[in-house]
Amino acid sequence: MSRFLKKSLWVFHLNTGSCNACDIEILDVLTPFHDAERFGVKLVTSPRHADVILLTGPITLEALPKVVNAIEAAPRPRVVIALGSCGVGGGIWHDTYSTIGGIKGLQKILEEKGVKVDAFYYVPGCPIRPEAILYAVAMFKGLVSKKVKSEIKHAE
Amino acid sequence: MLRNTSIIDKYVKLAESSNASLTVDGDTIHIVAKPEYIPGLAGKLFNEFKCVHRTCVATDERPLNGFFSLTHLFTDDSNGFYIALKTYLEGDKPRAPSIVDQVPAADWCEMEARDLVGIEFEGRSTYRLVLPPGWPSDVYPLRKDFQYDKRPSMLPVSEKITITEESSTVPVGPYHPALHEPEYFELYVEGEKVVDVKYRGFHVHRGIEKLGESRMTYQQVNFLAERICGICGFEHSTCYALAVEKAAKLDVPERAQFIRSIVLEVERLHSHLLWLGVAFHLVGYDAGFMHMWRIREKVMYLSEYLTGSRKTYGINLVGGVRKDINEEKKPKILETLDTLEKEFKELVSIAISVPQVKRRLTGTGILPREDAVKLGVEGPVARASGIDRDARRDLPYAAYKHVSFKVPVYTEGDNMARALVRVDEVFESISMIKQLLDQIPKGPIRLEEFDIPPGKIGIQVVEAPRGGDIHFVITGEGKPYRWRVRAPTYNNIPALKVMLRDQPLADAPLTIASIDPCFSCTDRVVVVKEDGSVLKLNLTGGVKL
Amino acid sequence: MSEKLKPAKLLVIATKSGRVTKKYPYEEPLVSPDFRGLIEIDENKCIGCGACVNACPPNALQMISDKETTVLRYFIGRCIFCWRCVDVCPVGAITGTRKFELATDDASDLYVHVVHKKPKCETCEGQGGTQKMLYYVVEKSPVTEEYLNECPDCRKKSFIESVAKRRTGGVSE
Amino acid sequence: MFDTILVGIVSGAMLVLPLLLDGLERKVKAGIQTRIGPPVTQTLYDFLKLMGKEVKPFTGSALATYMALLTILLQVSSLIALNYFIIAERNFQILFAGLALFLVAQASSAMTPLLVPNPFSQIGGYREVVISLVNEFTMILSIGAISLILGGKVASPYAYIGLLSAMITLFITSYVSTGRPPFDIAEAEVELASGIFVEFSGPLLAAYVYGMLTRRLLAKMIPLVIILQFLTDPGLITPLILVPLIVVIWLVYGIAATIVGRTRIDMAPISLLKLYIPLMVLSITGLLIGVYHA
Repeated sequence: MSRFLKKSLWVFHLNTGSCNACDIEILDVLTPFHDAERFGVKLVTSPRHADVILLTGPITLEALPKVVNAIEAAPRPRVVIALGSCGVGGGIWHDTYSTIGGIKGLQKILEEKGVKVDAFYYVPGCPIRPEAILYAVAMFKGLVSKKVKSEIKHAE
Repeated sequence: MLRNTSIIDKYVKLAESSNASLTVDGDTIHIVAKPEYIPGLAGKLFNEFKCVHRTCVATDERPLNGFFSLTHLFTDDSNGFYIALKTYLEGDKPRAPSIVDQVPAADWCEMEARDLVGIEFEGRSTYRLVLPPGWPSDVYPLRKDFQYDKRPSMLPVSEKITITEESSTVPVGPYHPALHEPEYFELYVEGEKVVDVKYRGFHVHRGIEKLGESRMTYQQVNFLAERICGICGFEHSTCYALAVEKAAKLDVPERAQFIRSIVLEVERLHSHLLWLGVAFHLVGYDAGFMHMWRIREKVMYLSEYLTGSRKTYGINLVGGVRKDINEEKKPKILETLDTLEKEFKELVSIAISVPQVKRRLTGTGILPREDAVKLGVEGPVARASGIDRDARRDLPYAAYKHVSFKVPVYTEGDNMARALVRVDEVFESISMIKQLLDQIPKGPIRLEEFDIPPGKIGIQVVEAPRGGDIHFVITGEGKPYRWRVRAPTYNNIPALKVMLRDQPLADAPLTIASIDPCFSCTDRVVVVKEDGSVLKLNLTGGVKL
Repeated sequence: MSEKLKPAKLLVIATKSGRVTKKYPYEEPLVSPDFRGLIEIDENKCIGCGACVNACPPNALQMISDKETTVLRYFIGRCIFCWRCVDVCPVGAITGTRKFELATDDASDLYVHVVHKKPKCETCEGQGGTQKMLYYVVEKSPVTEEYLNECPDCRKKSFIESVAKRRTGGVSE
Repeated sequence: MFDTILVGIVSGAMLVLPLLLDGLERKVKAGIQTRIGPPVTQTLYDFLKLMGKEVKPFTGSALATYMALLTILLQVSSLIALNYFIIAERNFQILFAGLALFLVAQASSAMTPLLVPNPFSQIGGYREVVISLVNEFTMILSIGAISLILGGKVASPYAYIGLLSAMITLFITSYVSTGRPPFDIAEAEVELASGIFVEFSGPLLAAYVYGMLTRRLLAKMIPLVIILQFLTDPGLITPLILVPLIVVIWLVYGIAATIVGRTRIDMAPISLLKLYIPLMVLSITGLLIGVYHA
């Protein structure tokens, strides 16, 4: 990834059928209290300009073809951040008939179609706090380290 | 509240005229008639009795009584009645008469019934309204024999939308900066004047109603209802809880109703401030957007302080609430509301004075009063076009009977009127929260022991920031047998065709946003291609104006 | 003229409120004390009863059992932080925290496994529930020792046999 | 010989100026919106990052690249011509050559979006053409009026009124040609999904954005040079005075841009002409009455 991608992150918001709580928090990140622009984050309106794709929602079947087109339209190097419990794990409707249950299903489809994505990030939350997005951006820029670790506990 | 019988006699005479049975249960009148009488009855209810057609519900009641049932829900706002006009249809391929000629607003809910439950409607143009492309045509998800997590084998992965040549087409969506939701409006323009609007595909159909009937229990459906829409989620979960409590006749402690009303009004504050900020952003006035959302951040902190989460509050359960508003929280709430009111008044007066904002909002996206009545639009869109209707006052629920408030009504029906309605409603909500906080009684906040008898019907309308959304619940064993949700944006979208016609293109995103569309509310239905050819819903065809 | 210059009043508001940005992550974020964040499962208290699995709307908490062990798997990615599990846990093993910084670049970080051993059943080698739940039940309800190490089916069979024996004077079918 | 080297150095330094000034403007805008805002070098980082990105080809992308590079070439040469006029020799052919190069660069940058097959880009391009039609002619008219008034002998006070209105028009046209709100309707980010930029990506986008920012620099530099040259003692304008003045004007324009919204294509020409026609009438009458040529 080019060194300057860490300094200037152009973000494209891809709503694949989300309930809007995460989308409003994405807008909230740009507003004065959280101000993502101080990290060089700018919300852009066309996938052509995007470096980071903020994917919210459980990817409904109707939105699937357009999601794949949008990700394909972003120039390389491109990063996809799955936001919220719908994006990361499919949320409450992870197994209904009209969604493919979050980013895992999309990763398989992207591989089949040969659409290469340089990095995937996951930010759980329902909805994700604006600070959680800032934490993911800070992690991508290398300012903070990961706080979540997979644990295996044995009950005695 | 004693219902005076003169009103009920009017309905009784109506029912006898077409030998239908009528039962009154609380504030709900159930009329069961034969299918052939339905159009006549619906026409009388809509035109003579001036009832509002809210939606229609198709249910697969074969496990119960071997029939399909189709229920049209009306509300008589002036007298505070719910009217459920029900009819039974037998056979696996049920046929029902359409009421679109009498009630144009019933167009989309009939098409949803056709696709999800498979009821054929005679006497109208039918098109596929639900289900994503590539869905087999004879599989109906809301039938009881359909397994809720069976996905179609072939996933449509990419499709090119052919842009027709007659007049140049401007695709607005599915990923357009003005709509932060995947919606697809194809605007046919001559120069920069919008000639025709084609609306295709709500992409947020997540199969919520099927999920509510299969995997979820009564208490879990609350959390599902809250996530129908990320902006007015609490309205949906309150509406669901009230509908189930009405069906099971539970008397919820008064303090819980007060807490529900307070959080409902906090959510209205955050939703209206959000919309005003986005409207300023769409007109290019970004400083207004930033300042409006700076003010809104206090409301988000307030809702987190009251309920534990910024947006999906999660304090609503059937039978009450989970989290109490104790005494030492009151000063903080009142102080936040005062600073909010002062700053909001100041900012709105400045923003309205900006020449571009004033010129671009007034006179654009006009919805005349007759179209508004005919299409049955909801909430601020209706109140801006001169219809004085507000479910909080007409069909009081939760603790709204203890509160006095003014319903703002404007008559111009343009974007500025819709903005001013929302501005006035913010001030009303602030005064309402203060009144509720003064009168909140002591006592428990939740019913501990209760049981929900199966087979009961509960209908409830709650006034969301965008309009009245209605929940219809038939109770079942441990989980709802049928749960139907209709959100306000559902009726406001057809009104967009009237508003967008002959408008400059630059205002299209502003007008689309002016109905404050919440597609995730509306999106339990999907408009879809019919075997390849993109169906053209031209202005006259789709909705009879 | 003052109407024309009114938009400039925005500068007055801006200077009055100054820059309100919270320099997160270097400054403490604006989180209220009641915020519902990540939950933590205390493996010593957890008895693997599955009450939380039934109450969890998005199936983030799931029970996976194989030959010897039953694993309570908590997938943080799908959790909606409603804390219903905190309400329904009979032994109070699940506590809520205010953590929300859960970003990660590797999906396997989002899984927490609580492994429970299954009780061995002499007669039919089948297993039901978890060891700790068995001890918990025994503490709470007076059941004689002999039924202790049998799986629910054999326990039912042997219980019916003992009742039949007592009633019919020892005739076993 | 020494002058040409100086011109080269000053022009080279001025090439980086638009990026830094745009960063400064974003910082001031953030201040008005009560937030911290990006570092001043943010636009520079954006530019360098875009250089490292892949270009997504579209039909006509080769021609669009050529047009974008042509625009930058014209603007740089206009910059060099202006610098040469200031530093080396004050001969008016070079000044008006610089002005002509700037106007041609404006035309070529207005043409580029029309080549892109995307409907948003087309509409953005048409809007750009409409605005620059109204705006460029008024700029030329006002420059002509100023030079004619100052060229001849001043007979009566009307000349000064004419001069004043011509100068005001010049500044307003320079504001409008920088494409800032309320006249950023070509790039109307929310309505047309960033209209003219929508299909460009990577280095091509960097080139086109750089062309836009250099146009903002030139649009401020030209009025300053003309007014300082005619009004004050010719020796006054040196780069040391010019650059701070440009920075001040850039910030004033930036603040003005944040407190207004965006106009609409059918309102913009009308409101502009309502402004320009009286001012131009005033300046031309001032020219005819107040000045006579020997």
